[in-house]
Amino acid sequence: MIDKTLADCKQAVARVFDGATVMCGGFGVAGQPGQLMEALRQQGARNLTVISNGAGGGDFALGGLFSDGRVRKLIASFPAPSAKAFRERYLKGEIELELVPQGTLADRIRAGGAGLGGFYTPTGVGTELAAGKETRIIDGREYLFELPLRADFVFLKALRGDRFGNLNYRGTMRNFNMVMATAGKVVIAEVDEIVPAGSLAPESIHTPGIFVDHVVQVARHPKLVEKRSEEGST
Amino acid sequence: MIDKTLADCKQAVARVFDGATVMCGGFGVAGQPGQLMEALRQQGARNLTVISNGAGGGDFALGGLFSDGRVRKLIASFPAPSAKAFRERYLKGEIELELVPQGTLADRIRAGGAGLGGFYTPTGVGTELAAGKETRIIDGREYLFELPLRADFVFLKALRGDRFGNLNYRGTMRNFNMVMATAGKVVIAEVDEIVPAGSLAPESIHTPGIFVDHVVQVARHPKLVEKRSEEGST
Amino acid sequence: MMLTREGIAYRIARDLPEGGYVNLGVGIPLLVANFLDPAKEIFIHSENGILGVGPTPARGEEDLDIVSAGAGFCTLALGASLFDHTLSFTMIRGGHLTHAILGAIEVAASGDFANWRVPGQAVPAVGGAMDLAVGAPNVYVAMSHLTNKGKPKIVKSCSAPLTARACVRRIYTDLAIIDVEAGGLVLRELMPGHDPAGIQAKTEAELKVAADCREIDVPETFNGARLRQ
Amino acid sequence: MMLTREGIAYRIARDLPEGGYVNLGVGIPLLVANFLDPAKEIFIHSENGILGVGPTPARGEEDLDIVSAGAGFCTLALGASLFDHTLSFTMIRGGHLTHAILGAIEVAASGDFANWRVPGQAVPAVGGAMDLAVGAPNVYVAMSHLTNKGKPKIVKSCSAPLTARACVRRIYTDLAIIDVEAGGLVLRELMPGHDPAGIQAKTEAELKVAADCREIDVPETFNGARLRQ
Repeated sequence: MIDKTLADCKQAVARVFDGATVMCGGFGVAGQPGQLMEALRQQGARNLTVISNGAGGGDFALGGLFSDGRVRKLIASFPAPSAKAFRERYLKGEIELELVPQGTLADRIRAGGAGLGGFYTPTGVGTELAAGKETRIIDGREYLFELPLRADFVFLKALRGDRFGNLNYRGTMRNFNMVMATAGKVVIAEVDEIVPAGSLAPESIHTPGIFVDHVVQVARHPKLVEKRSEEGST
Repeated sequence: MIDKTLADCKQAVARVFDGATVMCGGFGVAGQPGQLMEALRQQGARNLTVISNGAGGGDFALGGLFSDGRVRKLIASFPAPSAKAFRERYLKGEIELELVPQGTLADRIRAGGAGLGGFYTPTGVGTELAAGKETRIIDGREYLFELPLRADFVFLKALRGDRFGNLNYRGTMRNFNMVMATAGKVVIAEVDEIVPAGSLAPESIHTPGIFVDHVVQVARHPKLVEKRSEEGST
Repeated sequence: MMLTREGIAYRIARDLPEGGYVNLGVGIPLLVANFLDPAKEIFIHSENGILGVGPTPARGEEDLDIVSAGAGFCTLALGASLFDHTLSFTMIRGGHLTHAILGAIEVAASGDFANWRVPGQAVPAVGGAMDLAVGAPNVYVAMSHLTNKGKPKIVKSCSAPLTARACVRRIYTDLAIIDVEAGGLVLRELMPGHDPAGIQAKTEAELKVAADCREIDVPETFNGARLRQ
Repeated sequence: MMLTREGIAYRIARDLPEGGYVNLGVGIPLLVANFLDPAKEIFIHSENGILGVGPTPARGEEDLDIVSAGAGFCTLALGASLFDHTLSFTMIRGGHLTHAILGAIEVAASGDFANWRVPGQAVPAVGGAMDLAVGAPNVYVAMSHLTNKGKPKIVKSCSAPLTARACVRRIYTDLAIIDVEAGGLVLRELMPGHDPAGIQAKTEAELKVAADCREIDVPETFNGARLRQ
């Protein structure tokens, strides 16, 4: 019997190694795998490369990875003013930042997950984010060449999951979670509820289990819920 | 008030012009906009370029466009042995065929809909379908460069639609319909049922109305249903 | 007389058509949502996966799983749909939105504009701005006509880091409405009490004056918000 | 003694692991579904948008909206999910399937293989074959050892149009199971009544014989299907 459920977040993050590349889903307060990221902070792996839309907040979960000095490089579109821990380290020159336009970030991850070698996007042409990038005129329009992104570990948040790894999201939780699910060697989802096999309708499964290695059920952390209201969206 | 519903298929296909590029969703018997394609056959536009996974069957709907000699070029992945009308014309040298691997076809349409200039895929490298295509080594692997596909008119089949153009599919109807919806200048959907605004749950809308120009409610044609069982899948 | 930030937003809202699919950037653009004509059905797009953003929920009514890109918690409007980032940016970059309303630091006569990085900003953050700028067929900029220091923001050539080249179609400021056309900038409307020469004096790039150039018509207040001062 | 088509399918089914995600091509591969061990949970993928294809429905029980890529109407298995073509080929090309079982016209010692176009075929049709071949980490070929005319299908170099280069991992024929390794082809199993020299005589490419080469162990019948003859 297939059973991708794990007992807790500690077990889920145990294999993350020093120097690993880690993706973290979520946008604003929705779809953040906060418990997994907090467990990763406690786990202690160092020298991480983090791929995420934003950069978290203070010293908890994703933000905590920065405050604890565990991140070598961040690949992100919007490290918001509220990302205090990241900004502090970045301003000290302790973290490399690769800034990627949001749509390019999503499609680079998609290319990684879909086995594509790269793509041409019109986004960023003529800007400082085009520095060092190959350009190409296609059908009269200028494009930048962008490479795929993949990760050793991907952390997701969904509403419901089952033992096959099938995931269902609610509201705006899908955001980067769905595409990141396709681009990891080890993909781990935090869900509000693990439901019995067969209880997710085939039409309502947003992330099929083929992409997911582990599912952990965790109650939403009171601190995370509180943080959510404080931080607003990124 | 936004109202994208049309009275009938005849009205929906009225604007198709000679020389137009037309996409047709569907895979096997599921998600085929058979009534729209039959209306297009009756409408009479000539010299069409058709983009579709398969090539239909006999003298009805998509197949009927071939039997009536209305197609100049087919871009497809699988013109099956059951696509009798197409095959007859093709063997007489009356139709150009651009054969595209199925995943490449889906992603070329996606690139067209997503504003990308092209992409690199490993599919087809070293085969006769790579003839004339640019190749590139990326991270040690060889890829083919593929260009986007777009259409003047896109014909879809969904289960339900609303006056905003939102669409919901059932079973395996999504296939090429979802991605083709993004890649047309004029996008027209045939649905079993037009439902009141607000009755499709936001989570269950697979094709948001932004992509759809017109929605037509048509009962499933008895002939089409019968054909479905005969033809099997393509 | 000048438009307030709400006044600029109100005036933009008047120009949005029924059936529009509109993304609203942070700042003045977000305020546009407050002034939409309820008789016109317009879909507000949020890049994190909503087409059909509804009003901000009352305090205590927030749904923790439903947020918009710029404004925190939100609700869903009639006919709204939910999706992921890849489909959201297919909408944006694929040219499917009708309008992107964006703030700006500078706009040039060519339609180049800068809005993502204040020169000297220590920590850059770009978000979806560059995708919106290249993707939307109608990029409207909403901003004050002058900087806090009184310098023109409509310039011959941008000095701040560009967001995108040649993409702005129309500029709404507290003083004027200016179209970006192939032949250059065209002054369409201006605030009562100003004349074209006065607007030109506050604008570095050269302005042509539309033959039918007229005054911006905005009431003093709307639903309690002050629109001009 | 030789395996029947059902016998080849049965033997492949024995090798598929619990938790596998498997795409079955037309021909012998489709038959594999009939011989899966019900005690092992395996997801069958269909490129038109199903993960978790179930058994063929009884006549009269067909759902017109639920078809698989190769076999017409189908049902959905426990835990099945539905999606569109782009996500389906993300699974395929992105390396997410564990196995693709494909028919073949020819396989070369390099792992090159040809399965989509019989030389001289008038109307070509490729479908998802090339994507499956480059994407799946374990491409298994299922075919007869010889052509109808008695010529070897395992060759030094393919003469039929290629599906993909260097992708086949294992070949299942009616006579033998052969691994494609970096150093060349390795004979792993062969049918009772044959010896390695006899298999080599029917194989154009050179075979190494595995140290633990053994007989293919398949019952005579299974659920009424004849597996060997």
